[in-house]
Amino acid sequence: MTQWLAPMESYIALSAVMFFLGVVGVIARRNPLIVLMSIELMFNAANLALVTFAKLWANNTGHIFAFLVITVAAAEAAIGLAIVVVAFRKQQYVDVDEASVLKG
Amino acid sequence: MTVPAHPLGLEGSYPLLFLIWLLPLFGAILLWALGPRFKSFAGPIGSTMIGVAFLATLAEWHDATAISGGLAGAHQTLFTWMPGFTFGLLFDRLALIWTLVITGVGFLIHVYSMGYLAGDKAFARFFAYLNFFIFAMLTLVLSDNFAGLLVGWGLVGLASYFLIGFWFFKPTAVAAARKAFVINVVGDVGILFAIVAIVAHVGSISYGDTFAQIAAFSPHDLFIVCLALFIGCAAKSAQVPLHTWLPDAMEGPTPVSALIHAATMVTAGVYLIARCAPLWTASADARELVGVIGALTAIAGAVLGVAQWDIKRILAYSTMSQIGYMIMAVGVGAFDSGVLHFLTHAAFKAQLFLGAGIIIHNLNNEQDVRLMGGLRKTMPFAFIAMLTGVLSICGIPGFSGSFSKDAILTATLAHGHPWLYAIGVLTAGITAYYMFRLFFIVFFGPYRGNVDPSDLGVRHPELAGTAASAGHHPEEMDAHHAHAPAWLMSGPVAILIVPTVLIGWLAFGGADSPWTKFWEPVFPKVSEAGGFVMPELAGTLLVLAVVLAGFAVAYLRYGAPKVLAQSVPRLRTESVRMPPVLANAYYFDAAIDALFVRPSMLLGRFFGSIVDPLVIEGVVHETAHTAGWLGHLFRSFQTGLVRVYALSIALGVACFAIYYVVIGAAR
Amino acid sequence: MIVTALVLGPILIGLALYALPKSAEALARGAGIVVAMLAALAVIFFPHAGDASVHWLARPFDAAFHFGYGPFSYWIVLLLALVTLSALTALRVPRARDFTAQMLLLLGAMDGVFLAKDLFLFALFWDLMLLPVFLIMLGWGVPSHGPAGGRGTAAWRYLIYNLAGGLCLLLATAAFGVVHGSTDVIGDPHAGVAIGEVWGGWIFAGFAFAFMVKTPVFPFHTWMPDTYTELPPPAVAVVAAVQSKAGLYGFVVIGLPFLGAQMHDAQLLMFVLGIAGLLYGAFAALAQTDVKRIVAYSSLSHLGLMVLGIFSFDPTALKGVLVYIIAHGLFNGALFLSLGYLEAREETRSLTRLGGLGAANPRLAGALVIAALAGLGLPGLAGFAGELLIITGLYHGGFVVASIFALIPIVIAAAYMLRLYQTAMNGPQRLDLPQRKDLTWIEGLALVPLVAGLVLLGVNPAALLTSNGTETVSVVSSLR
Amino acid sequence: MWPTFAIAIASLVALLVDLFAPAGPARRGIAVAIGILGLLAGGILTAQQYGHAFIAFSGAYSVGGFSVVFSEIAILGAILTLALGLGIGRDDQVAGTTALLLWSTVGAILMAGANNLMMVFLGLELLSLGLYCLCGISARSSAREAAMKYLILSSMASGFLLYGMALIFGADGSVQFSDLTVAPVNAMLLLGAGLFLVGIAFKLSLVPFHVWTPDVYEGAPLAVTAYMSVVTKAGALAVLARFAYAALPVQSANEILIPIWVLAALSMLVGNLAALAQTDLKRLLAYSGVAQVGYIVAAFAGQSALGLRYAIFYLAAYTFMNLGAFAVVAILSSGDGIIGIGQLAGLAQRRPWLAFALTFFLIGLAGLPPTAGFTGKVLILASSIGAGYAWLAGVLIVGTAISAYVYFKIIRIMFVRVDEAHVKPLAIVHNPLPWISVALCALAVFALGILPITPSDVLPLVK
Repeated sequence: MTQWLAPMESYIALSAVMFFLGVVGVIARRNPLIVLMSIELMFNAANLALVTFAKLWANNTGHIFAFLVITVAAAEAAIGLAIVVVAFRKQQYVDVDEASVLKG
Repeated sequence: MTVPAHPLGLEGSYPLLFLIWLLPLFGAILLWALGPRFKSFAGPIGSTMIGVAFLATLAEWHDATAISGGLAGAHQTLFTWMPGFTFGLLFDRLALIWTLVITGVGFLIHVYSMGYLAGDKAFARFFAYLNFFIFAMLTLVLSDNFAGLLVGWGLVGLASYFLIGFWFFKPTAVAAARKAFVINVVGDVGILFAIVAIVAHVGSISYGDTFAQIAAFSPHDLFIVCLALFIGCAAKSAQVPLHTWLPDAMEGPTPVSALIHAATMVTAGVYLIARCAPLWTASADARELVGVIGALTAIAGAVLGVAQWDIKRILAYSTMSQIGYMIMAVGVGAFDSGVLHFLTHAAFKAQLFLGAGIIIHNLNNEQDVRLMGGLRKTMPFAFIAMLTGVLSICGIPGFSGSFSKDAILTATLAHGHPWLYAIGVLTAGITAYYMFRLFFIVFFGPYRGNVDPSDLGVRHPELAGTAASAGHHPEEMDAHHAHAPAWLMSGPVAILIVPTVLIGWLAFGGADSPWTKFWEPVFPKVSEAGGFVMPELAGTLLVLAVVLAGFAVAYLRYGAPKVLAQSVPRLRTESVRMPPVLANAYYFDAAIDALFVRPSMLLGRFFGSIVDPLVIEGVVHETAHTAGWLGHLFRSFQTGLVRVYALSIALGVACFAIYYVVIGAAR
Repeated sequence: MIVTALVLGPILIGLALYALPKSAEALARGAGIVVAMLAALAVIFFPHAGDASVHWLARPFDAAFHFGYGPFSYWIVLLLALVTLSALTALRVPRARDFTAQMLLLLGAMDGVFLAKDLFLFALFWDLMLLPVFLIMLGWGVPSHGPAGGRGTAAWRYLIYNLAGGLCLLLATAAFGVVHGSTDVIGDPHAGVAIGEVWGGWIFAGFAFAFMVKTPVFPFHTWMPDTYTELPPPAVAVVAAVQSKAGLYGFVVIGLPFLGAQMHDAQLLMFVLGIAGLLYGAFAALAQTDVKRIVAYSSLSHLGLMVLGIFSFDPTALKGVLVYIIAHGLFNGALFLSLGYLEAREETRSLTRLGGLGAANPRLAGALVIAALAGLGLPGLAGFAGELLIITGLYHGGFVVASIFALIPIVIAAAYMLRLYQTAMNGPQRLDLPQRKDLTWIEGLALVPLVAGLVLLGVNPAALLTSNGTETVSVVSSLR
Repeated sequence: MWPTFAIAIASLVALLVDLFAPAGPARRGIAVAIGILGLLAGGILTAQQYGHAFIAFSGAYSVGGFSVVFSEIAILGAILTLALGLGIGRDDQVAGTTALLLWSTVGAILMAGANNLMMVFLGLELLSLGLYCLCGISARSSAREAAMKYLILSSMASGFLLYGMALIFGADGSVQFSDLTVAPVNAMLLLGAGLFLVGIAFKLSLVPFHVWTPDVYEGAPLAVTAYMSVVTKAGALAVLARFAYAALPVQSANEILIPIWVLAALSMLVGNLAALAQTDLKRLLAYSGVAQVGYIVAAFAGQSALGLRYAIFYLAAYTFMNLGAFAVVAILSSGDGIIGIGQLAGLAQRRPWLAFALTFFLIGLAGLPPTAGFTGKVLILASSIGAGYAWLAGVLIVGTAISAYVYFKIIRIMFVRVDEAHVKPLAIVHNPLPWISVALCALAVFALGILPITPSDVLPLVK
């Protein structure tokens, strides 16, 4: 059952691209929600890589790992949204650059 | 003589020696510790110490003159100062002569001081210092090694410092004291270096070992050692160019000038060279050098003596000149005549000073001779005293001075130094001139004490006779003429007249005189090529002629009746016309100041306030500053913007990734 | 046992003093004096107290809590006890409880430095002894007129310089331990280790830097004048008298036996620096107006001479160094204490304002003049013995030029010491100065140990050498 | 596993009891008490594990000497943190915050024992998730800002870590550390290892991944800052140690780790230099923490057995010194007020003992005797010199010199004489716990300084 729909490298390439986009998103976007999404993107890129390799090595460690990551990511998203809400309750529009009191 | 075993295991057993040496120290400590308690008894106590020491010296005469198995005199080991450096006392003929003078003249001057400083607030302190000086001087002459000598050398310097600055509220005295001390330290350093060299070559500091191993020195090294030693002598004995402190030292009380700066301390240089006779005997260069310096000093001092107005400064320069004679003598190798001159000079110069002291004392500390005059009648005793002194110092035959001076001059010639001889003879003439100048101005003509100083050309009337007038601090000298009986001051002078006149006769009879016999076993004979032995009589006559010439000039200029009649204007013109080079003592002080003192201070300021704070601190400070600057730089990186942080993290990751990809590709 | 007590006793008691109420000043002072006196007596009466050693580390190198007397340290520790005793007796300072406590901490820490037989322990106390000085300067510092200026700055400079040195010492110690495998080596005649060429240079550099800063050797001296000026008199007496010897001590007990080759390589450099300091300090002292700065710079000059003595590798010179270390400690302590009396009375340290005090304060003048004379090396006092021996050693070791250079400062010393003494004490009385009464007998008594030591040592310096001299020499002969 | 269970249960109990607890300070006390008890229980249970290797989750988790030490340090940190401010936040928040704190501690313990990548990730996230929330527990808006920054940056770092793990798994086919040692060394493995190290370096806040540290430390409540400065680092160090010593292919371990030594060197320098310019005490301690971790990591250099022991020793020393300093600050600053070093002026006159305590901890951090900091530093110097990394030792000395400047600036401010009038009095917190913890820390710092006991049989149990 080790036939691939597409060559294995393409999966890895896709995950790499996703990961890179995630990083760029964190750096480039000012809306904290989108920043959180970008982080999710990084995680999922990792997930994709994990399952790909799981198939490559024909063991299920990767799948287990992926599920673990999904769970953790969910928790992280929940807390993240909460914190963003608390942090930006006062402002009418949200922008991470607003949060720059602590510096130096 | 058999040396009895000493209970302490010391070689030799001379309790009297300890007495001579330590009694003055005891007196000094006693008087310093609880001097004020003694009030006017401080004087008698201090004097007694010295008097006893003198008697003890006489009692030790036999041991000192004894010759036992090559070792001359009494040798008393004390203790080991350092591994290899043992201290001890050596009481031989040389030490004996000096000890006699130190304690004898010292005693007289102690007595004299009781009268001179009667009523001074610091009466006890003065005698403490005097006793301390005697102790230091005895340490110097009794030590059996160079280190001990240097200790005494330094301590007499200290004592002289204290006594010059005895009236320490007088800025002039303070400055003079410091000058004297610093210049003397230069001398100490010279001797220190000599010791260092001797230890390195001989491995011991004792005279005996050193003289026994003169062979260990190369001629060059030997000369260096002698030179180093002579630097010490020059500083202590006021030889050119280290003489400038002596005239200033006259700021001290007159008894001090008499004891320290005429009779004893300043002759330490003569003692040292006589003590190191073997070294000088072995080094012709050293003899040449010392002889020349001595002659130069003799004539330079005499010439300056001509130009002085302060009675004590005149005597000071004459002292300098006379010591020049001695140094010249021991320099050329005529050690015994040098020592003889020391002996006679100690007598007549002490007497001159003490006589001058009586005058100064009675004139309320006036020291400017121009403000004296005609004292022959008012102070007949001082007149007699001074007269004998003057005759003796001028070398009038029959007076002791003439014996020693002639001995020196003939010896100089005999050792083949005709030029030095010439200088010596010339100096004798000048000496006669300025001494009689002093004599006439002070004792003849009208009394000028009530003349307006400016009419006499006294530059700074307010400073006239500054030497002791400041001693008249109302509270300091409250009862200056406090009823000290007159004999306290006149007695010692009277006693001194005896040696002043007679002591020279020891040397009567030239080669087989008792004096020569006395020194036979001590001093090695120096035989020089080209020596010319002049018959004694001829030498005496020649010198006498020159002396009389000097006297004649002095008489015509100061002593003749019609001259005396108009002494005031004459003195005025002389003061005004005084050639500046003489008035400023050849500018020695100015030169030293410009060459050493000022540059040192400038250098010090440069170091202290430029190099330290700006250069060295500058470097350190810059480093610290840079660190702080970096801190603020990093601080400025912390913009507080999340996205910037994220970016920096990403960049870090990029660097990581590159590194790992590279090393990954490498395999 | 005794040696351990010498180190820990003062420290513990010092800390305990803080438990007293602030107001118990007299009690605290008394306790301090008693402790110092006991220390002195212990050193005097138990000169043969054995080593005390407890194993400490096995890895990464062997180390032990190892205290004991050495050829140099015995006398230095005695000196330390005496000077501390005098300092505590002599002067009163505000907040005496805290001050006495700090002084005791300093005493203990410095005892530790000199008694440590283990390099690691040595380094520990080396750094430890910085703190009391730093805190004393912060808490009791007197503002100086120097380039450093106001309070704290000098403390700062002192700390940064010496800590830099201390850290290098630490690094060198660790390296030494790793290379040699054990740091329990000081004063051990059998541990004739020679560190290999690879590490030796670096290790020596580390040690040397630390020692040169602490001594201080020109040009690392700039912390010293300000420190000595700002420290309160009792503290400066101790610091100037003893702490400055730690560097020299290090060169002797660590440099000579273990890094002999490197010492030889550094000889020329050290001679240059030593002579530079010798002259630099003397001339700088000549031009100062702050009395404490004069003495500070004079120390620089004297310490330069000792550096020459050590690096001449000549036994005689080394004996001289020992004598001079003690002598310098004694007269520096006496000088700074007398100047402390002066400052406490006249409320100024500037020679431009002082003058004519001798008339009203003969005893103060006497104290100052004795200290000053010892400082200018008056023959017959201890300083002279040291100078004579060192210069003899220099000449004997073939360094004639250096020995001639070494003579110059003696003359200059006479000039600045007399300038110091005469300007303050002689001359006409100045009525613009506060008129206080002369030294009390207790103040005078405080100086007695120091002065007595100066005279005794001057008359019989052999006392120092016959008891330990052999070892002192063997230290050197191990590398000749 | 029992320690973690004990602590987890304690957190649940704290929450449950809180439902019935009376309002007011009592409520606070109860929650903290339960938390501390749970932690103590965990600590004791952990201590019992010392010496016996014990594997759980099919090799994912192994306890024994090595992890025990780190776990104990983490637990200790948690206890002291609770003691510091008597819980975190308002009375009605304390139960929740305590629970979160306990969970984070569990995360740290899991990291300490983690033996495969999955467990590392799990523990790390467990640790972080709690902290995200804790950072925000304060009335100050800066706290919320800190929380958000920490959330974003930390998650990003986790992303790198995770992707690195994925690559490693891809290269090796296993997530067990033990299997990694025999893995084929190829570009993918190296890249994965690199990204993994980035994640760890972020948690250790090594330069340049330290950027979040000062802001978060300054913004977060005092207790949380203290907690982060110790526990997070303990967990991350455990992982790094395990990774460096037991997970890397032996032949290429050195070149893989070189960047970490470079980061360590950078941290020592940059951390101390940046601390020079700080005026806020917490922020200053944050930077100094950056440097301190640099020292610890330097001990790993050359992966010598001694190095690991000395790293652990210094970590313990650092824990006590740092928490001690924080405890003093907590006493001085009522609640979690920001405290500038200027406010310490004249402390020696008003509060000598506090001043001495703070001085003691600071000289410890500066590496002066008689403290564990001094001994630890010498040990680290010796090990890195012995391992052939003399240059790291040199950098360490330079860094220390700079840091002395930093710490003594504070000491100087405390001890310079000031007249009482000019200093505005500090509100002093009067509950006993912080005082006790100050005393305990001081004692420990001194004792460790005199007797540097290092766990002897650690290394075998790493593997």
